[in-house]
Amino acid sequence: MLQINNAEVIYSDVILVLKGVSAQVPDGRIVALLGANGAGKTTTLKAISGVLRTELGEVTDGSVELDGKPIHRMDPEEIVRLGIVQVMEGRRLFEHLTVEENLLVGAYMRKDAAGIGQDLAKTYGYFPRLSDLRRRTSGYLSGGERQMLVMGRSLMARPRIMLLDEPSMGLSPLLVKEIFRVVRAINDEENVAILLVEQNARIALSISEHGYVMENGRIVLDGPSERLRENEDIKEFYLGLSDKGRRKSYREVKHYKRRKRWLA
Amino acid sequence: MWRPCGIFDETYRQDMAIVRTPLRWGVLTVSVGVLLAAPLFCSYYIVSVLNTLAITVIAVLGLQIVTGYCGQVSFGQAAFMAVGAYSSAILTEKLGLSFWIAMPVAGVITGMYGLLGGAPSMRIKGFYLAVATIAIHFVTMWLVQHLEITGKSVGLPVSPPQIGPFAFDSDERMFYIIIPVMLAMTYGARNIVRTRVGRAFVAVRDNDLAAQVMGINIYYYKLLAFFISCFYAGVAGSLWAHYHGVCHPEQFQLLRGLWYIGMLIVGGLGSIPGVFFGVILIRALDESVLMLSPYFAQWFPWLGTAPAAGLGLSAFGLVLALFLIKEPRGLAHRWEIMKASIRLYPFAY
Amino acid sequence: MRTRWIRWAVVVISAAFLSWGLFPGVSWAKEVAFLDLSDFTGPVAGLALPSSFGIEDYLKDVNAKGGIDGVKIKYIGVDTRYDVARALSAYKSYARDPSVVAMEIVSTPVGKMLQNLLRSAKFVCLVPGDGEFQAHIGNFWPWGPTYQDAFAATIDWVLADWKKKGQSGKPKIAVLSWDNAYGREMLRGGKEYAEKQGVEVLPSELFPPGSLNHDVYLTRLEKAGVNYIYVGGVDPTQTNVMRDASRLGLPKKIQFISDYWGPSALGISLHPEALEGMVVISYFLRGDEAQNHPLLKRLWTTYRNQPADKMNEGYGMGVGAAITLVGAIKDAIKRVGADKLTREEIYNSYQKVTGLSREGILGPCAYSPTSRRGSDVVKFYKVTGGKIVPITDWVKTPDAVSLHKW
Amino acid sequence: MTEFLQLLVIGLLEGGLYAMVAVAMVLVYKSTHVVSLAHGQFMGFGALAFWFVLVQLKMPIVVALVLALCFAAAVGWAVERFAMRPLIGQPLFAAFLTTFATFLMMDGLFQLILKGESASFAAYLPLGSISVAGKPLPTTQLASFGASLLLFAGLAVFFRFTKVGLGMRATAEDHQLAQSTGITVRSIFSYIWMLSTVVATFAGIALANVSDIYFTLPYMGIKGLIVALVGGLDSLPGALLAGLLLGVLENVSAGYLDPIVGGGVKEVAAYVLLLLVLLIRPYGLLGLVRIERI
Repeated sequence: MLQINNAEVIYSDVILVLKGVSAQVPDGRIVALLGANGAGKTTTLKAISGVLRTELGEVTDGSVELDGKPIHRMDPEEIVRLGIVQVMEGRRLFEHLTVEENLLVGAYMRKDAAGIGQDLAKTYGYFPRLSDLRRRTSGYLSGGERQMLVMGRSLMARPRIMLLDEPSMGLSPLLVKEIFRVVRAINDEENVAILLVEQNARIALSISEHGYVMENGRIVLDGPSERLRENEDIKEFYLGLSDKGRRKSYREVKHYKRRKRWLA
Repeated sequence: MWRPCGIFDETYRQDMAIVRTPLRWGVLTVSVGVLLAAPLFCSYYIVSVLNTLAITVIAVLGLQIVTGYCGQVSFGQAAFMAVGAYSSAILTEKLGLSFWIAMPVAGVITGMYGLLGGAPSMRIKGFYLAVATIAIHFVTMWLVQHLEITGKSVGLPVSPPQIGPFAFDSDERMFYIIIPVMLAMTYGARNIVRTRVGRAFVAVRDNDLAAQVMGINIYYYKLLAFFISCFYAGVAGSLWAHYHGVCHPEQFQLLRGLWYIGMLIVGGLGSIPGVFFGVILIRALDESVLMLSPYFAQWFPWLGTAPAAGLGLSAFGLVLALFLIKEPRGLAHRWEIMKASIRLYPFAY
Repeated sequence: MRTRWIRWAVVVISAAFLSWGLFPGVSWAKEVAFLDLSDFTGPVAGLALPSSFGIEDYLKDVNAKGGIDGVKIKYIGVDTRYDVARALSAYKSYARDPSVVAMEIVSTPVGKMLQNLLRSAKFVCLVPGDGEFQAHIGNFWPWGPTYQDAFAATIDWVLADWKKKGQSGKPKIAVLSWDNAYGREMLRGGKEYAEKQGVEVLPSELFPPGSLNHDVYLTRLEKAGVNYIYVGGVDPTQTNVMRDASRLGLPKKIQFISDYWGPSALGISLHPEALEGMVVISYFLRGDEAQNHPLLKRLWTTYRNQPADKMNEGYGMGVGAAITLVGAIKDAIKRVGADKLTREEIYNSYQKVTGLSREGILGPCAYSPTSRRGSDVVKFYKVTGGKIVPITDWVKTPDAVSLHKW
Repeated sequence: MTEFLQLLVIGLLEGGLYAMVAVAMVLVYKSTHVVSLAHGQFMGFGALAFWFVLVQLKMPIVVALVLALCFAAAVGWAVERFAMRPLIGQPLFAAFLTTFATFLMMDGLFQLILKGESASFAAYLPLGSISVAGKPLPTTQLASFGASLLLFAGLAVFFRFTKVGLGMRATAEDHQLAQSTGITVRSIFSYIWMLSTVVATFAGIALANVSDIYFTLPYMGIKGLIVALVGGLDSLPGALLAGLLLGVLENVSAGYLDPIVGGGVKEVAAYVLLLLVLLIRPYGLLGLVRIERI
């Protein structure tokens, strides 16, 4: 179980980004983390995976714990070894490596050659498209293929917990559906817990079991996904539906928001 | 530029002022005065060191404009100085012009030549450009060594500047040419970097793509930066030639160009005072190693005098490396922090 | 943490400056100094280091014996690193120190740059072999014969050798050397001399110092039908050229002759097979002659703590220069007394030490009011069986410098 | 025509040596994006260590090689640990200048050890010549050339087929991403520096085999830098190609142009080539053109 306890993150000693965030990801579950741009979702993921420290950020208060052991002072590579893998935003690939080499880099810290071979086959099973492209230089892949590749790469690390950052961004609805089908499958078959950061709240809440909503570096709302889906505010801001069930104009949203119903 | 809280510019005039407060005016006047009086109370050696420093400052100021402000790294400053030195020498010795005309003309000629040096910047940037300027250095120096007009590898003799019968033929006399030129050039550099042109340079440095999108003709500004930088190098070269009385190809070695970049980084990129810090620090380090080198023999008698003197090179490299590791952003950075902490004393923030 | 190192740096640097301030204050009465501005860590280190050792050791020896009539000579060695700016400030920091009475500069560009300054300073400055300083008589004193004179002496030797081999007509000679000021120096006057003797001088082949391969130049010269090649550069340049030449089989057809900075006994012992048969012109003793010379052997083994066969012959040249210096100081003391030793007196004495014997290491001194040559005799050596052996006695060099329009 | 062939072969042999120097620099640049000037000294010290064990201690050649390589790896480790690691995240030019400071530091020591003399291990490594098509080719250069080809092949295999090689290539592309996939970037940097000093030592020994150990040896580093740039700073095949090209160009141009312009073409040919290549192909002959998708 991954637990974030009241974590506070400061960049370059001056910019306070997370103002005490608490959340938990139980083993084998899918947890969604929602929020507007700049709410601190990605920073939360980086705080967990340790990448924060390469960007002059620091967890200054609170802790990130895996099974009760604090991990927020560890280097990213150690955290990966513990089984927490981040799929970074923007589908970053090793662009000049081939698809298969990208997958093998994902298994870099593993020592079992036989297991790596099996996992490679399994990954190609999840993403048959990648298997056709295995010798292709990955920089030339399309957006959907890149998304498959980054997910496949993190799968190769045989993770316990996968931190998935905006997998649907900029993809066609059909591809989004496909990606989330695989996410589900990974969760079911590999028993991998997934912390999902999404703008597409509808899909995120449909596959996750628990959800958190962030705003301004704080968690403002959380609960089981079914309950969140029914929440008026969620409908309002994330699903784009008004209380009467019709689409609202952006202007009204802003006006409504000024009342700051949620501010803790 | 960092300023203490609560200080704002209220008029356009204030915003544009180079020297901002009466206190600064005072400090500036006094220090320029003391500097100009230096030959009266300093030894011959110190005066000569100051001369060399000032010439170096001019060359490095040019480099600061092209590298620190416009972001185009050039290792070729030594070769550009050579172009300035040789053109000044040819103008005065072969065409009989006076030094006072030859110096600015040499600057312009070098500036034109610098456009050639800047040409590759159209296609390449970063380290590739830096090494292209190394290539330009070697091609230039090769030409200097193989052309008839530059006296081939033998070099050219140069006579000292004159006003009527009065010849500036000693260190103390040259001092009064070199230092005013340096002050004027510093003022010029300060002015350039705060105008429209200077802001365009910074835009090109920070994000050339964005600058282009905003309507800045980046290639024009890169070439302009090279022109200005080489103008500085040309003036420095001209002073150098007339100060030493001779032009010789081996005076302008690649290492010199590397040192100029070194001074810039040690001083701090993108800061005019940084140029002074860098030049003074590196020269002081070099001078002290040079002065101490005879004593290395006393400290390491088993090495023998000559090899021990060579040890100075290692000591120099070591100190430089330590400095860079501890302060990779240059002295100007440290200077800003120090100013802030003095202003805020005794509070930490 | 950040400020602590700055504090330390300030302490260390000020301590350094303080010590520099204190040391020069420690000076004894009746001590004069010899300033050596040399390139100890650059292109001509191979020449500067052994000669500096020679000067230093001879002066040490003189001081150990009580000095010259009680006057001791301090040796100051400064590494200029072949950088004119460093050399300039080094020179200027000593320029007005009256105890420094003579100096040497082992670096052509530095010498050329200080020319004007020194001309007015009435200061003796020893330099390697540039003929320019002989042509414009002033304060620069080449250690031995100029490069031009050595080349001219080689022309004489070549003509004799050509006749001895029973060849008719005139031989062809070419210069193969570094592409810099030094590499072209021997032909300024040397060429005129060769033409006067009817020897054809082919266009020089110039290569960058440190070249890995010289086949291009060697084959071109071979094709041009050259009979003698004069190889310039500081050891091991000649060795590297000869390695290529001997592989191409050239030494059988062409006689190679080295300039006087050519292979030392140490260099020859590294590549005896390549250098076999090369003729070396020299104005100081080489090979066994130098290593078994009683004075050199004693100095080397006493002050360098090394066996004699590790001696680079440049050492002997340095000792020769130091003997001349001591001779000049002796002369000055005799004329004006130990208290009035000034640069100008040393300068005057240098013009009067004509004929001074240098214990046979160099020929008799040739400095005079009209000559800046350290000596005017050279010896020819030949590499035979891994040793460098003399093939002539001291030979007088012709004056080639005056043939050139300077 | 035979003359051209001869120039070509000599150029290829010389170029193989240049390529080896460049490869060491490319290794470092590829992974750490630091352009190193210190590699010239790594060559010098590597060759010196080899010479010391072989000639002074009179050990067998294999022992000398192993000890020299261990020494090189130690030097590489130390430089990375004490000079480069503190500069991670700082401006790249500070790192570049630090390698220059390292060069100066080592240069002083190098000259101190040599004391103006040259050192050679001629007696131990192949000398003489082999006659090919009537032209005598130097065995020293042939041996060095062969060694550089072998080394190159070895590196290609290492990068293509080993796990550490893969990690190095991944690190070369994106440090942060590499770290987030579990690669210990710091130790990769360390390995890279060690590997590159080992390669530099090979190059130094090969060079010293041709022209002895002398103060000029470290300055071959500049040649290496040019070759690396002509080939593309991040391309190993580029380094090989550019090295050979440069070697041939230098000799051919010296062969045909020297008589026309009066000598000295060999020293400037490299720079003219560099300028031309940079203007036509800004990232070098085989350098990676950054893949930029819109």
